[in-house]
Amino acid sequence: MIDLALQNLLSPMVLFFVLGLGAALARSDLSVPEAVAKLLALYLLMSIGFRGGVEVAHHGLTGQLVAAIAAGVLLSFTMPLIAYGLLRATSRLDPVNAAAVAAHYGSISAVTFVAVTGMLSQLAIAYDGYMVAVAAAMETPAIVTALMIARRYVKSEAETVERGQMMREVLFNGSIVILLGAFAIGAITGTRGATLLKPFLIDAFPGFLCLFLLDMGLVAGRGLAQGRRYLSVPVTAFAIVMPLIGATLAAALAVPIGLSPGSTAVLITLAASASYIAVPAAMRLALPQANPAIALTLSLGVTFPFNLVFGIPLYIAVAGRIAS
Amino acid sequence: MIDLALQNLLSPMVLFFVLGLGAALARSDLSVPEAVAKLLALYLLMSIGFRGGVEVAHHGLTGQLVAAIAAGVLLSFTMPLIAYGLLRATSRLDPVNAAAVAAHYGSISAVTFVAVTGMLSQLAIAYDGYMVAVAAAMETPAIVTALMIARRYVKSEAETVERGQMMREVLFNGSIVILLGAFAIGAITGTRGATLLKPFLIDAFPGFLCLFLLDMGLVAGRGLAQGRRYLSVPVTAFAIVMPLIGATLAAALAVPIGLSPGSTAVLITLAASASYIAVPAAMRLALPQANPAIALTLSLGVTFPFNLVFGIPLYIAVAGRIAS
Amino acid sequence: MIDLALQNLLSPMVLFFVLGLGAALARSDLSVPEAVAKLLALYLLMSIGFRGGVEVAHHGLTGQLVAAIAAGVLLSFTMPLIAYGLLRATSRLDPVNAAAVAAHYGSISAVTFVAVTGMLSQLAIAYDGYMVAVAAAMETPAIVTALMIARRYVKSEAETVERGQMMREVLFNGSIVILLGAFAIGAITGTRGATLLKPFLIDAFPGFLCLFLLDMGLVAGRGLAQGRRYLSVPVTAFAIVMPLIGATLAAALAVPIGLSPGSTAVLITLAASASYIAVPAAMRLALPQANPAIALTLSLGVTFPFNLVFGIPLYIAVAGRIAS
Amino acid sequence: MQTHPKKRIEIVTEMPMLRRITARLDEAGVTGWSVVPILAGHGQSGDWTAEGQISATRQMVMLISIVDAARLDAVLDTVFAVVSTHIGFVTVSDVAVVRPEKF
Amino acid sequence: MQTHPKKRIEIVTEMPMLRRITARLDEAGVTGWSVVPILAGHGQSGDWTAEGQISATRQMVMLISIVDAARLDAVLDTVFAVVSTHIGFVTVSDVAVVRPEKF
Amino acid sequence: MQTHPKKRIEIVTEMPMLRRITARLDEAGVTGWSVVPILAGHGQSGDWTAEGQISATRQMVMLISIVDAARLDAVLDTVFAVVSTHIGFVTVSDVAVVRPEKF
Ligand SMILES: Nc1ncnc2c1ncn2[C@@H]1O[C@H](COP(=O)(O)O)[C@@H](O)[C@H]1O
Ligand SMILES: Nc1ncnc2c1ncn2[C@@H]1O[C@H](COP(=O)(O)O)[C@@H](O)[C@H]1O
Ligand SMILES: Nc1ncnc2c1ncn2[C@@H]1O[C@H](COP(=O)(O)O)[C@@H](O)[C@H]1O
Ligand code: NA
Ligand code: NA
Ligand code: NA
Repeated sequence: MIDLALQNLLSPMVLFFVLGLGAALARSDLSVPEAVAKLLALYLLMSIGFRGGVEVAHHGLTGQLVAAIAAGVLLSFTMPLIAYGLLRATSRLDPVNAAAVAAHYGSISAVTFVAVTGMLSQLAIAYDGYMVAVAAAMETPAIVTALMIARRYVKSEAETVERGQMMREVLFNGSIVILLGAFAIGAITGTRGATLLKPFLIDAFPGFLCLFLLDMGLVAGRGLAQGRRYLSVPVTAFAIVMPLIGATLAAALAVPIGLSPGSTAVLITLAASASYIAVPAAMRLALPQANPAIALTLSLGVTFPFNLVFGIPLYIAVAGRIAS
Repeated sequence: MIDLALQNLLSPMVLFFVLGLGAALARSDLSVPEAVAKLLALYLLMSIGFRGGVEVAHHGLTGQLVAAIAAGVLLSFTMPLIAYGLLRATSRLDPVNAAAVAAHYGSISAVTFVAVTGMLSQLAIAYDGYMVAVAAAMETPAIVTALMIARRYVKSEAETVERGQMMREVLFNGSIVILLGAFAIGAITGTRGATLLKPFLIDAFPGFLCLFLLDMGLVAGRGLAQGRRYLSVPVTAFAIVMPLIGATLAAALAVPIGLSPGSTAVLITLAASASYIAVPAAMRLALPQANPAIALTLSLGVTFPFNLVFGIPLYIAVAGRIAS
Repeated sequence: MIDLALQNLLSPMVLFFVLGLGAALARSDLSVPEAVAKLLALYLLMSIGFRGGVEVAHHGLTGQLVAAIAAGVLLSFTMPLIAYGLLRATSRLDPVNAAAVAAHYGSISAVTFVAVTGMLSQLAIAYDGYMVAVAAAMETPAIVTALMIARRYVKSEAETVERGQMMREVLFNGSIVILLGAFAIGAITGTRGATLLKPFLIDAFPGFLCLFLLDMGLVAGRGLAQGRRYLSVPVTAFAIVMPLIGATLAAALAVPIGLSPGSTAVLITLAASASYIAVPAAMRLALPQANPAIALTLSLGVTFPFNLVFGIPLYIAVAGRIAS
Repeated sequence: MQTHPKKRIEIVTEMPMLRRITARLDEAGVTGWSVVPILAGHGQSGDWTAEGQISATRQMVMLISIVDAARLDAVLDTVFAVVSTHIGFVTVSDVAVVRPEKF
Repeated sequence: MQTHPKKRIEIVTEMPMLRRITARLDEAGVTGWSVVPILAGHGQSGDWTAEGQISATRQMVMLISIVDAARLDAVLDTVFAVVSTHIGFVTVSDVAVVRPEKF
Repeated sequence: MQTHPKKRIEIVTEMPMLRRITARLDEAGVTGWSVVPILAGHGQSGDWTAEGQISATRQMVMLISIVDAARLDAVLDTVFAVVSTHIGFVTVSDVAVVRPEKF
């Protein structure tokens, strides 16, 4: 396990993230244009989705898929309750901000999903292609729970205005559409498609991932520099403890389902991750009173680096032990 | 032929286009940044041009080149007359708008050219490298014809102001320059250049094409949503019938020239395609009275999807039968 | 040597640069979006830095490294004095503008560094990985010398305001950070990292370089069109003679150090190059009275094309003769 | 050249709100609007920059609409109702136009 | 700080027209202009967005030029002659500047 | 809807100067500012365009800040001290806002 941690720490991905983080903290003008960052995210989600689909075309869908999705949805619905309780008990965050942060931690981070699959490929550990669908299914439920919590304190915009419209926007948000769309295309075109797209979508993946993590390091570094004031001790502790709680719950669900080591590692990582794209945008619409900087600083500034450097190798090691 | 149609329908390229189209119609926020779209277009034209040049370096230029260019120029000069007549006879478009649309259908679409070459590579059907030059030669003549038609109805800007300047802008428009420039570079550097640039310019092509078609799907979908009001029955029918007319004329010219099946398919597709880059910009300068949304909705919203999904496999199948 | 020059002239890189230059001079609207240009630069520096690091991980650091860095720093400190003297003696540039131009020619051009490594790879001539560190070390000293010269004539901003801050900004400028950061990551991850990133960072390099040089050609062409008025005969002559002086000095230092032919060619090219990123920005902060268009027109419009087309093959040929 | 007075409304708002606000503008009968990008900013909720962002959450845009003075109050009312609970603000200034019938 | 009144001309126009209009501005003797991007918009000719576009046809930009009041009419005349037949519009507003000799 | 008069400061400046100027704005106590990109421009120092540029040297941006009239002079003084020696300029205009306490 220490081997794994070290190998992870010294992987190009983690090192490029650290480079970006360091550059931002040193106030270097190194930067990745917004359009390029969006290209990188698009590419990575397209690649992961597509490869998942190809894998499913090859191995077929198992009954485990349904169980894994159910487990993911259950986690996403319940984790915000735990997160909210924890935040209210330990920190000074008011109910609305606590609910908004809880939504982020109940949902999942596509960025972290990309990172764990990169790490698994590097270690040549297989995971089931349908985990792409599990990831997509875990994005939304946490938002519902969080809004139910917040409803007791504020008349959320999503009630006064069009709640349905907001939910539709979350369901059709770009990252889900490209992830599931590429998954479907991979499943339809199978090996034929994979051969055609291999040089671009598969071989170049680690390189794109390094560039993307450099950018995430820069953004996280800038976020930390500007969001310092939100990082009280209890709130920062939450951003590390909550992933571990989510990871434990996911592990407990993965074993009875009988997921493979790779898929178990993915499910654990998803539960341990905090949303950075879909939930923040939904919160701006539904809970505008919440300060977006708090959740973003925690999610990308604390939890993502923690997961990238320590969490993911830990989750992979644990999954290797507990999974069949 | 049904095989070909099915294989086309289930190709990753067409599926990514459909994904984009669906996402736009579902009003997803999935989007490709403008700078990225321009990179993709630049890459694809550079790749096609370069490969055409390398092919010419290898097989040399045949006398057919001159005949093929002459056929292309003839098509581009005459098709706007047919298109204009058809539109005026069947639809309610006024003369100026009809002339503008006719210019689009007389000229060619670089985007469709990219798509047909992608499809041919996938089917391992060879086409002559010099078709790149034919495509470039077909872009401009249609503009001249359309302006001559429109002159009877409006004092076109291009007369009052600098007609020469506009023509120069069309001739040196970015997509022609990169296409012919890369063609020349491919012809000069030959196999040496091809070996060097293979991983980027050749192997990655299908991946870039998928990303590009995803974007074209998004843009077409948005265009359809906003341009619905222009899609009267006769005008929509025109956008499907005119390509078939163009295709027939091109087929009739390709046979006596003795073009190979692949080159015949390319010439037919060029004739059947409607401009989306060069002509629209020229029309804004020369015929500002024409509504740009009409031609763009037809060209990218109707004709391009029609060609991508049904037209191109049809043209390839026909070319396979009629060509020597 | 004539062979080398011809092979260089007909390399895809040079031809794409010429294409861009021609397109800009013909006032084509061909253009590379700013975000894409920045991606290309980021990629190229990341690739060169990383490969340098991997090479060092493989062959280890030699004592020559220290000597090579010392030579580079010495060149960067002294070349501005020569450049300034030359400009004042032959041209009508006032002291402040002459000092600003001198800073550009004393420092190095990352863009030219990228070009020489591309050429060397194509010729299969090895150079030492640590030349990346030499390049980084040569960027800053010239700025110090130039500011010392200018101090006699103007109260430079850098004195009244925060000189330290400006120096920090130069040291941590994006291109140095990514170059040295990727170098360190290459050195740490070695062969393991190289295998992982090969398809993206190494195989695709020539393709990215062609696209980048197309863009540099466009920018240089536009710069020439707009900066013509600064190109008096003496000033233009300076932009060709000064590189040759720098090259000669570098050659004289490379031989006693015992650098390999490849590394000698790199050191000569660095000395012969004129900054296009780091120094211009620093001059805007420290010597705002200097007209930025003069140095940029000379650096990218005259010296870079000269080096790309004639200089680099000359430097490589000379290095092959004089180096051990 | 004869010009006519109109009002220029400038709305600085969060990207996720854009669709909702433009829908309100359309309802309020403005004849047109344009969206101008913002690269970075500073305000009561801190600093932000678009650089390297893949999420639109912390990103602002500037909506500009030229309207007739007669319609100003209606537009401000409907827009302000949405903007007020969110990050952002609205300014109004005087401009002159050549073709008054366009606005 | 002492300021001096000038005019701010804002021209919203189609991308393909940009070169022609700036050429006119130069002829009319303005001392400078700046081009600001527009991401999306709505008007009589419908909605448009720059997103994913490879063609500049349906794309608008905003030209801004600070000019002296004495030159305003000449500038408006020459610019409006081109803009009037095209999609777009021109607005004028009052601004104050610190260095009047620059404009 | 009741509105209140404020001042709109627009600073067109070189990209490398951006950090220095925003630092001055913060010191001068403005409550916020926004940075708008410029794509291309023309002035006494010639033409420039951001297209294809990897260096920020010849690139301009537009800083916009809404400030209270009472603070205008202090802001202009501190900003102009930096801008005056550089390429660029400052304009001031009148705007009306709905929430005066924000500025
Ligand atoms: N006074 C101001 N002038 C210009 N832009 C502002 C101003 N105040 C706020 N902004 C913009 O609006 C964003 C959000 O402001 P705030 O809600 O105050 O945090 C800032 O980051 C700026 O982009
Ligand atoms: N009243 C307006 N305020 C701001 N921008 C406008 C206005 N009207 C038109 N525009 C812009 O100009 C473009 C073309 O307008 P139109 O010619 O009315 O279709 C629109 O898409 C907007 O970007
Ligand atoms: N009168 C003006 N109106 C608008 N922008 C201007 C004006 N003068 C200068 N600029 C902008 O400021 C840049 C530098 O101006 P200058 O210092 O005059 O060369 C120009 O390239 C334009 O982007
Ligand atoms: Na989670
Ligand atoms: Na056609
Ligand atoms: Na040098």
